[in-house]
Amino acid sequence: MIVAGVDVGSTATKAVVMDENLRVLGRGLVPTGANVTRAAERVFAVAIAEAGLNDCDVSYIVGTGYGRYKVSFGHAQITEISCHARGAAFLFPETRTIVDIGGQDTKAIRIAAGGEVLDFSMNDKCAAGTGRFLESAAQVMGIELEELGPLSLASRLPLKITNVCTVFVETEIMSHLARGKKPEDILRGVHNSIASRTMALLRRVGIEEAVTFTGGVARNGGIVEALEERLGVKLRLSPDSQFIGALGAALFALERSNALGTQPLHAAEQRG
Amino acid sequence: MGRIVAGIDVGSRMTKALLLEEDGAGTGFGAILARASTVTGAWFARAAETAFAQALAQAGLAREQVAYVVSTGYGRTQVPFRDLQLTEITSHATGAVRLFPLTRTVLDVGAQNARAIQVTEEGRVKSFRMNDKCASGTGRFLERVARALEVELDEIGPLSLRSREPRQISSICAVLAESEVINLVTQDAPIEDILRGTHLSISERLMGLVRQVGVRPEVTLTGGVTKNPGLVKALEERLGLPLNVCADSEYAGTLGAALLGFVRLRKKEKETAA
Amino acid sequence: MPPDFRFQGAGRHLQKDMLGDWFRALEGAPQAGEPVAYQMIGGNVAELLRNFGYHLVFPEVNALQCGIKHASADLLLKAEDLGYSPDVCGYVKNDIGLLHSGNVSPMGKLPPPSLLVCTYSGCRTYIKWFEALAEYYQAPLFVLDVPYRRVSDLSDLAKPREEDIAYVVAQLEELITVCERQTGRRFDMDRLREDLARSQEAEDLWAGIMDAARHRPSPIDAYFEAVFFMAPINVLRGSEACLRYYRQTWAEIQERVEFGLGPVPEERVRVVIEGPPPWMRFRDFWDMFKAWGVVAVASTYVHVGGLYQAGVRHDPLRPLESMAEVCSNAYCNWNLELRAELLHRWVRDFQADALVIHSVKSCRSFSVGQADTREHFTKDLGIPTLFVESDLVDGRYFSAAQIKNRVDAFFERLAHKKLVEAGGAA
Amino acid sequence: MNLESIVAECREWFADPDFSRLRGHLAATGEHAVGLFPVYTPEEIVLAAGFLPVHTYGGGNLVEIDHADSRIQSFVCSICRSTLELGLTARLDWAEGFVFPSICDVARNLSGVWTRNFPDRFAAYIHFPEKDSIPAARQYLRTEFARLEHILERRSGRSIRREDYHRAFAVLNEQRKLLRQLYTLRSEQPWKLTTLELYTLTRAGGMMPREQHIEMLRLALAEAGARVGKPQDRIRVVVEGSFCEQPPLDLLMAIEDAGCYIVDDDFLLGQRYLEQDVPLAGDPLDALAETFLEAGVPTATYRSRRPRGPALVEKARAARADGVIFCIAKFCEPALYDYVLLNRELEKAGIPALYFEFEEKANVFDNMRMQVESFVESRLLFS
Ligand SMILES: Nc1ncnc2c1ncn2[C@@H]1O[C@H](COP(=O)(O)OP(=O)(O)O)[C@@H](O)[C@H]1O
Ligand SMILES: Nc1ncnc2c1ncn2[C@@H]1O[C@H](COP(=O)(O)OP(=O)(O)O)[C@@H](O)[C@H]1O
Ligand code: SF4
Ligand code: SF4
Ligand code: SF4
Repeated sequence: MIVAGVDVGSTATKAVVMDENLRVLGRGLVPTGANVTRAAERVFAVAIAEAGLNDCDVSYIVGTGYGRYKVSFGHAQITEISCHARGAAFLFPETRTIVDIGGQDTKAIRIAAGGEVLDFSMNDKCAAGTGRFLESAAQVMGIELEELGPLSLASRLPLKITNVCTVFVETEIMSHLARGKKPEDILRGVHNSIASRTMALLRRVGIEEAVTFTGGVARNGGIVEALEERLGVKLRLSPDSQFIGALGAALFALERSNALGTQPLHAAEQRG
Repeated sequence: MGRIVAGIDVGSRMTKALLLEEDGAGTGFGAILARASTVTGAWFARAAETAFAQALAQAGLAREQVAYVVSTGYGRTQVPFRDLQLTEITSHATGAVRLFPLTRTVLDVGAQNARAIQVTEEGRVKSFRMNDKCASGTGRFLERVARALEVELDEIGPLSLRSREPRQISSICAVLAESEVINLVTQDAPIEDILRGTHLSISERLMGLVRQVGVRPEVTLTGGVTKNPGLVKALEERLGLPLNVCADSEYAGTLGAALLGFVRLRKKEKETAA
Repeated sequence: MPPDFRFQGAGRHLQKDMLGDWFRALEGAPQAGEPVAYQMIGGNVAELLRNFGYHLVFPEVNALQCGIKHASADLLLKAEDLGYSPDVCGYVKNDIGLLHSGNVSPMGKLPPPSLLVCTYSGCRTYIKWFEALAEYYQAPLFVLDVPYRRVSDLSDLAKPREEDIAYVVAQLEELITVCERQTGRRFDMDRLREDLARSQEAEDLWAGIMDAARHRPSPIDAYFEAVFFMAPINVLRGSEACLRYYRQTWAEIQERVEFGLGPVPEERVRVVIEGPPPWMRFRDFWDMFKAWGVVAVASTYVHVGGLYQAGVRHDPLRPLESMAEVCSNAYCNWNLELRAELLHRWVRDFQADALVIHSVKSCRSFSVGQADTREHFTKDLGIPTLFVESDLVDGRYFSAAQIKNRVDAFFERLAHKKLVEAGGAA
Repeated sequence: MNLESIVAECREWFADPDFSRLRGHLAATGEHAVGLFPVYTPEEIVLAAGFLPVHTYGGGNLVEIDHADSRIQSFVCSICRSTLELGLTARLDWAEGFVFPSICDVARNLSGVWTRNFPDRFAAYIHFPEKDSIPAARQYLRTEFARLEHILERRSGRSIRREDYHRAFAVLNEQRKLLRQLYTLRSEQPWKLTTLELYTLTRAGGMMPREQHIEMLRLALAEAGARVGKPQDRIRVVVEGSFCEQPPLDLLMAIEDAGCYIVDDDFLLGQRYLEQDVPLAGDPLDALAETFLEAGVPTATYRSRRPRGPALVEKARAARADGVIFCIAKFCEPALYDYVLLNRELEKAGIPALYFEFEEKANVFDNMRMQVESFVESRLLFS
């Protein structure tokens, strides 16, 4: 049996196609853009193509993410909270706390063993401390997203960024640049500032080990390091961090379609 | 010719300079000799220098002919040639009252900051509130939406006035509003309706600020957004009151700074005379 | 063919009439030259004030009504214009806003007070609120100072300390003198006893109605529905009409039990709910729970006036003492230890699957400590707990998407667990 | 010792979230301490019981909130959260127990959070009568005090005698007298004693052994009185609204640096709550209850016979203040309500006022400084 999870995020739309043996057969990632329904369709097409399958091979699809109700071909919708929890608990069963930083929102989720959501908090309505904040910084400084993290890690004397608002920070960055401050020191300051905001969210739910980092921003090594510094623990990280929501959705799809859910679904057992 | 005082308002986006001349009797204040503005950029001191030089050139004056320089605004502490610095609250209030003597409430909206100020009948600052941490409800919000829609800043106001069915923007965030605006564009919403919605939603936010100090007529708007008729209209509708706006409203801060420069100058002279 | 129900819906009409009568009388009070007393719901002393012919106004009820009728938003802004911070209780701002816009509540025009009686048994905010009213109306303010309930002995939750009761009784006696002086009427002990006897009976019925939630499926939603049952016991207590209302409602509930009727078509999850409702989005909020087949089998909010379901009663044989006991046992006058114990007992006795905490920004009296209580329930007691935040009247704090996310994520998981457990058993 | 070193010494006592000075003292003397939440906690009884009464005022901007955020919602004042954080991170484990006053809904409920989280320490809650007009109120407060007495006695294993009370009253009366003198000095010659210095001197007195503090105060008074200096062109202000959660020290400095002399304030009221001495005659608890009800400073968290509006106007006039700065802890509900009524009263009296909110954990004050500057400008430039 083949199932799929489609995660329609505010910035990027992701899909994972999986079989009943919990093997990921295909994945897709496209920018969400303005037409959400289209994005969902496209990403699904990408993922099944990668899996070498057809639409009709997929028996159950779960939509998640802020645009989950726009996944017109989905069989069920599940919140991204549950899906990130499910996906993180699958990859790292010891996970108790999840940080998810996406394009426009940041979430902290505390879970029990097995992925049950105990609490979460999220910042919405404000671009401070989100992926968007980083994109803005990259734009002002004229560098690529991928370079942000590595560059920030080269800093020796991080600057303190005093504003939190993305708009104010742009001005602040410009005036630092004008004063001849090193880009890496500014960037490190920016990364530190996001990490502090994220910590505040994490504290709101209470931090318990192990902590798993999900979402697109987990690809940014600068944030990873800044967060680890503050947490004092290593973060669980997957190269597929951006797909964890979609992965969780696919896992739910599998359990639903089996309507069994009795099989313990853990990566560890899959590997063993 | 009377003495000349310069007011320099280093804003987060625009730096403005103005030269004011004392009238013959030495009691009131004479004419505005020059006004100049330049983009602030990252170097406050340089922007102040540029604006000041432009104003001097315009009036055909030399620097030595200026008796006193007062700086105000976001970068006021970084104007090396100032004699006095004042906060933008004080200077905008004073400037607004000078432009419109019956002013009781001043709303100053700049690029990053918005301030609501209540003034007394004598033109003193009575109380005020300002946004501090968030750029929702500021000029920058408009700038970003203009950019997202690829419309020039000075066109957004007039365009918005053509709207018939405003499309409200639900996001309060200047940054996240961009994606919302783009979304609306793909839903084929007319640009003027989106712009009108944007202006209305900013006005809403500004009203929250004004309410905190209390609305007392007359209400005077100052700052760069006075060049935007769309915002003026939207604000007037929300307020239910007409707003005082004139060509010099953008220079209210510099004017106020210069006026208070005279006050200070005279006080100092009196002290040395005594 | 569905049976012909005799009682369903009758209570609602009755209540509407009763409240209508109450407000008509209120509107007429100034002209009739009759005195008016303002009071809080928490620990109110309605019977005592009626003894002197006072008409009663409850500012909290007006705020609540504005919330439900979507009239709060402008009133809150009005109060903020006057200098009240966005961060203070929305009920207060709603009321102050109302005051400054002619004082016409959705139920009718409110007469000015002759006397302000502030029972300090819900929150400290009550006092600040009444101080503002006193300043505005220049009316005399009587604070009935009710000590916060603490406990050393959990065997009888509703039993205050003797000193507390003595102190409140002394103040009730003082209040009697104040009323006598203001109205020129003599205090009538016999009448008080009669009223208290009716109160007692109504309280018995009310407690019985709430306890009916023990049935499966529960015949009532002890939160979303019960908030509409609670008006008479708080504002018309002691009257004949109040008693009639609860007799009627009792019959209604009996009928539901008989026919297996419940508030949702299929009861899937039973919860205990702590905290006040978001009045301005009441329907939306309820719908989020209904969608998952959730029924509240007990709730704390309906006991802000007095914890009759926990055994507190007015008693004609001990008039002032029993009144003091009721004052002390308004839910918000209980400390956290008592509150947590009560919640725990309810979860157990009503066989609830989970605890739901709705934390409102307005009300520190409810909300400070709720997150700690959540910690206690999930960690120490192993009871799943949903925590959502918004407000009672301030729509700006109701983020529908956020709350729905939270509710869905929680019940999604509970439902999934049940599904998995059922699958495992099969 | 000169004034600077006295102040530096005092600062060490409280500007340390680990309470090292206090711990050192307790270890060296074998004394035990009891924590007091602001504002109205009767330190007299604690001292008489042989404990060191320690006023705690949250964590300021020195503590990272790691645990308390998940227990206390974001719309609650910071002092509540940081105090809980200190507790949860074992930084208050020097305290045998804590005393919570009935100042607000937050403090009421915090006492319950405390009980649950620290079961081996006592959490005493004191209900202050909201009326001072009837004998029953005095009687009730006496009972509350007696209950605290009982808790303390049980904890220490010895009963409090009359002489213990009288000694405690005398010491604290003396301490408060000296603090009043310092306040008078600052009000009359503010250039001789900065608010930061006065604040530091006062605050340490809520923690250290009282006799030691009294000695330091005497020295400080003499030193400050002897300072030379001349008044600057500043305005005189009364700061109001920070009676419980305390403003960051840098904020106090910013207010003065922006061109003000703070000539009266309501900081640290817990230690300066009584305006009169507690009499040494008669039954000690009667005397104490009587003084609390009769001579307590009116604030937003306690109804007293004296209406607060006129009291503030009187205070501003007595201090010859040019204006009042409301410096209110964000989310402090009682203070926020009071502001409306107080401001109206000031308006009637023609006293200008400035309003802003702070959070104890803040460390950037540019904006507030800017506001104070504007306030100062509007007074200085136009006169
Ligand atoms: N290669 C990369 N390096 C660093 N950051 C990245 C990279 N790719 C994406 N991101 C970050 O991830 C964010 C999008 O994350 P995602 O979880 O997909 O968001 P959402 O689900 O909200 O759409 C972008 O805003 C960006 O900051
Ligand atoms: N030509 C224009 N037409 C319309 N709006 C303008 C124009 N120029 C500036 N603005 C508005 O004024 C704002 C800048 O105002 P200003 O008072 O100069 O800011 P600041 O003092 O903070 O630099 C801009 O963000 C923009 O919204
Ligand atoms: S404008 Fe700035 S502070 Fe305001 S919501 Fe957006 S990012 Fe946040
Ligand atoms: S604080 Fe709570 S109990 Fe008090 S008035 Fe407000 S809502 Fe009611
Ligand atoms: S700061 Fe205000 S709200 Fe907070 S505990 Fe103190 S008095 Fe209560």
